[in-house]
Amino acid sequence: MTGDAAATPLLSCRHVGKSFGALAAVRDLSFDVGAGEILGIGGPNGAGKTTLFEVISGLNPATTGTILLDGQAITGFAPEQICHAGIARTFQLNAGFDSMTARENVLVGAYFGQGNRAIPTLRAGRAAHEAADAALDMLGIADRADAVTGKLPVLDRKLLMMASAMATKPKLLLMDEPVGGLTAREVDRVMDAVRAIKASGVTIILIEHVMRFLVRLSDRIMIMHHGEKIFEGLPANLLDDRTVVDVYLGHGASERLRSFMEADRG
Amino acid sequence: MTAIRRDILIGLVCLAIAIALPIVMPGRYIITQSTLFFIWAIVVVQWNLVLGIGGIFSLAQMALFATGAYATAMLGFYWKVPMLAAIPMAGLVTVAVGMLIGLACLRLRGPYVALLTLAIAQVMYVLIVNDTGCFTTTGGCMPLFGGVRGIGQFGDIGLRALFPSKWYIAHYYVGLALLALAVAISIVVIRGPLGLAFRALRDNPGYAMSRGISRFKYQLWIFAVSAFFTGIAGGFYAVHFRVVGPTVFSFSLLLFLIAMIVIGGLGSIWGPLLGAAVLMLADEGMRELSDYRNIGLGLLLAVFVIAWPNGLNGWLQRKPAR
Amino acid sequence: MVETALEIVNASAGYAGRIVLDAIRLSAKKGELTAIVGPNGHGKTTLLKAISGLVPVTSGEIRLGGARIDRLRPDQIVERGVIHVPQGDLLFPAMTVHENLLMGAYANSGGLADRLDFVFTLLPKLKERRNQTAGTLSGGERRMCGIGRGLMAGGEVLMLDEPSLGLAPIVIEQIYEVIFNLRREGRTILLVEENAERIAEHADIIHLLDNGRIVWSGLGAELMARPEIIETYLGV
Amino acid sequence: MDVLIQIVASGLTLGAMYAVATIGLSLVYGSLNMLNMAHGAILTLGGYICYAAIVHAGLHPALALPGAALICAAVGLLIYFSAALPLLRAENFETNIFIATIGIGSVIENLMLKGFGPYPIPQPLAVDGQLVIGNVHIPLQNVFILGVALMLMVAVAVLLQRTSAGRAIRATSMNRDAAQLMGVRVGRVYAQVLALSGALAAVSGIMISSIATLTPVMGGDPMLKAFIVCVVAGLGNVYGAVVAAIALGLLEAATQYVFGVRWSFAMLLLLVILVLIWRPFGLFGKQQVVRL
Repeated sequence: MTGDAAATPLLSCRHVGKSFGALAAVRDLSFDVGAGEILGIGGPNGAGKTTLFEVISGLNPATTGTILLDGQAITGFAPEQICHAGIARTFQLNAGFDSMTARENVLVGAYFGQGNRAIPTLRAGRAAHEAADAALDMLGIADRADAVTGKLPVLDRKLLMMASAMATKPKLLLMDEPVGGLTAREVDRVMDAVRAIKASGVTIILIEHVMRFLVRLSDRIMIMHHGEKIFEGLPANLLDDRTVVDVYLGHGASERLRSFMEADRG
Repeated sequence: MTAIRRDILIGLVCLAIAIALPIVMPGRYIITQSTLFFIWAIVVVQWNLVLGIGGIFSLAQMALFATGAYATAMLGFYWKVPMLAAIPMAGLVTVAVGMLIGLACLRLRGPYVALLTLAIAQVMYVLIVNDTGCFTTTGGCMPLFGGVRGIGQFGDIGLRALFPSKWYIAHYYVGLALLALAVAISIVVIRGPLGLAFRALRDNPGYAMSRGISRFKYQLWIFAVSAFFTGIAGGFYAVHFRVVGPTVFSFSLLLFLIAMIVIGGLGSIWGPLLGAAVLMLADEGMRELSDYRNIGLGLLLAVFVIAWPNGLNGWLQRKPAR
Repeated sequence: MVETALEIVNASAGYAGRIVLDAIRLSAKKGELTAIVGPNGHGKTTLLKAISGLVPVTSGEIRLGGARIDRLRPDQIVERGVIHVPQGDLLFPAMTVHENLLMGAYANSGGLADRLDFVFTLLPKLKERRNQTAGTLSGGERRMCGIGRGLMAGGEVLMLDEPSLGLAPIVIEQIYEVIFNLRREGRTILLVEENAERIAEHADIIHLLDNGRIVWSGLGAELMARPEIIETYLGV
Repeated sequence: MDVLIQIVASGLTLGAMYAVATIGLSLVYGSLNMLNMAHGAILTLGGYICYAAIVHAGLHPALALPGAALICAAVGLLIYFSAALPLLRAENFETNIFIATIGIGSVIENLMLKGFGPYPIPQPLAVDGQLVIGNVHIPLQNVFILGVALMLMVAVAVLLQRTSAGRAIRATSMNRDAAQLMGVRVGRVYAQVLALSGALAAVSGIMISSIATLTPVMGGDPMLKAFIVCVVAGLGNVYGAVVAAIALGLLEAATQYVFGVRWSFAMLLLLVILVLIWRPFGLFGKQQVVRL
């Protein structure tokens, strides 16, 4: 499943750019993601990674370029249309509907996320409830279903965000720093969750600072800097790239990452 | 599900009491005041959907009420449409007007919505009052919208003819039925998926949209639903009083109704109803002090928002639970 | 023995019933660079906000030169000389660089000209841009302006919240050069940073903050020699 | 040509009065996110106090005007301490303060109704005489209003741009937390802004009543227009508000001449709706909260 994508990539970004006034947050970025793949995106803060997600998920439309999902243009779609087209997203900040229970959070995704509803029904219906419960089960937080979201600990909130994304039955999941602020043990838990999501056939793009997490999970890695792509390739080739080492990782971090990756392999 | 069952139970108990009232207390004054209460209650229950649930800071609700009333009167006066058909038609006219207002202001942020809707209502008022040209001269000069004096003689729903001495009791039950329907709709909206969508939008708009909720579409929906019932209430108001004038636009009426919602509890199912009842009773009590009515009303409104922002409903909810 | 400037004694703080800081105890010595490191979302920013009065301290004490400041308003704390340069700089975007710097001296406008000179000497870029609106500066310039604005207040203690956040590595180096220079001049600095490696060499002491508690304190070299701590708390 | 001079003269007078009424509203919204619905009532109050000071207390008009401004500034302070301050500590400030000030405005308005009765009273503060340009006679009163308004606008601009207190007001409106970290006592800034807004409202109330008449409900119309001006300019944008106020004043004078008085308000509103559909954050407003 690694390397070259299939004939039509699931997601294809062509010369995508986003500027805020004079500041270009993303410049002329092109890349593909094949079905079933995990693409990891790294880079310093402010490199345009989150902005790229905002652009793809429609919250902040692109200023230039085209985005294709399954060969269909989705550029300029509203966030809800992007969601209905099959792209779900998690957020860097632990977003949640804080006044609702965990189950209601996921129900929102299950009921509104799977397709456009011209007229909302009087009740959510069994199908939506079942999809919500299934998503909670998948992320292993079914026992938290009745807890109020605002009071959940950080890890559960992150998992809940993934569950509500999965409840929309996406083809592609965008994850923005899924392990930011977690301890090592919690990171492992999220890693298992990501693998389970991949196993269910969902394609994933993830942004992460924690390189250990990124190299372990990603089939391919893209490094962004100043809104541009400075590297795209297999994790194994990352440390051989001069630009990445010089501009992003620095030598100390590169060495530690190399020993970590060797230990992982051996 | 328990919340819905509780709401239905409360609703049925209230309904039973209201049905029995004319039998226990058949006095004409009480019955007609109760009918007026039903009309205002419909308006505040539906306004609450827009304001408290939809989070749309619209002050156009009285303009919509007026639209319903005027549409009913004009359909009867100019085209001789029977009132039983005119009222639902007026409801649809109100939906159309409501959608226009909605399209103009729903993309704006909260305070902009409030100002724009207030201005729209004001302009409708000014245009009606300042119009002095004669549109028709049958039975004297009358402007298109009736001008300052308003429109009368547009027909009746027939209950006055059917029950010549007890027609006001019949109107009471019509008002009650309409209110019951309005409350039922409000329960369905608040407890159903629409309510879920609006809670999500309030908690975190960006997140809600990326989970597939179209803010604009659902806001327009709730605006339309609420406009329909408010228009119907306006139509019933017209036939009940047999005249429609520009007083329905008055600021003190707007103040009176918004105070009902705030004092009862914005965003709750029973709060606005409670608020309407309390304020109608208080108004009754202050009848002698009518000079001070608006001072008291304004003071009440300010004090409640500052000291008890969740209204009477919030105060009641806090007592038993937690 | 170096004199203590800022002292935090068993201070707890939080928002709306959620405790973010749990009985924190640490101190910043005069003329030293005290660093606080730890994962995101574990209370580093809240600690600085609690010191500067933006987040109420629920129990414990914060002292400046021995006098309690934890019950004071933010403006009173600034007046006593605790200057907080917030995360993401929070400039006044529609004001010019010059006006932003003047705002920095709002609470303490004595010797304004000298301080302006000092800031312009330290950060010459700001002098070039002094009449430009702050909203139009680049990321690095904004951060410089934020630090310059903090320096305009004079003050006893300078608190910097992740000054490297969102910057390109090369710019981060420049920013830290400025900070380390200030340390050499004898400023008391309390610095929050996610990346321990960047400050390990220059910090006089490092505190590791995790889940609202100080879990480790020591020298930078000691921390760098403890890969298990780095892996558990700080990632790679 | 004469018509044009007439329209420009009365339009500028209208615009100047709206601008003075609007600056206060806009400052308050800019720094506190507060739509002060009692503004119209304060404006009326200023008119009545000036009237009462001259007619009943026999004060010289030169004292009555600043006196009224001072009292209305105190009313602004009162609103800050009784409503804004407690509400700032709770959630939904923007909605709650809106409703609370509707209530407060109604109280003030009805107190005036009680005290002065519902009938129109002429404002004694008036300047006699006329200015003649060509064939057009412009009352000196209008010239006087224009002068006072210009003076006030310059004073406010100098205050905001050149003084430390003004910078603190602007800083607070741009970023409350950052302003606090500079040592700005934001509570004091809020109080100052509300007091200033009250004083400006009083002056505009006196101006408006001097060319029309005093009634307890006279404040509603200029307040709504001031709001429209704010909305067109972008809420909280003070300088944009001044420009928009004068433009709307001219427009109103022109529509009154061309279509008649009763259409002017509807025309204004139509314009606002079009502006808001075209630019939902106003002409000079920005989507991100960059104000002033």
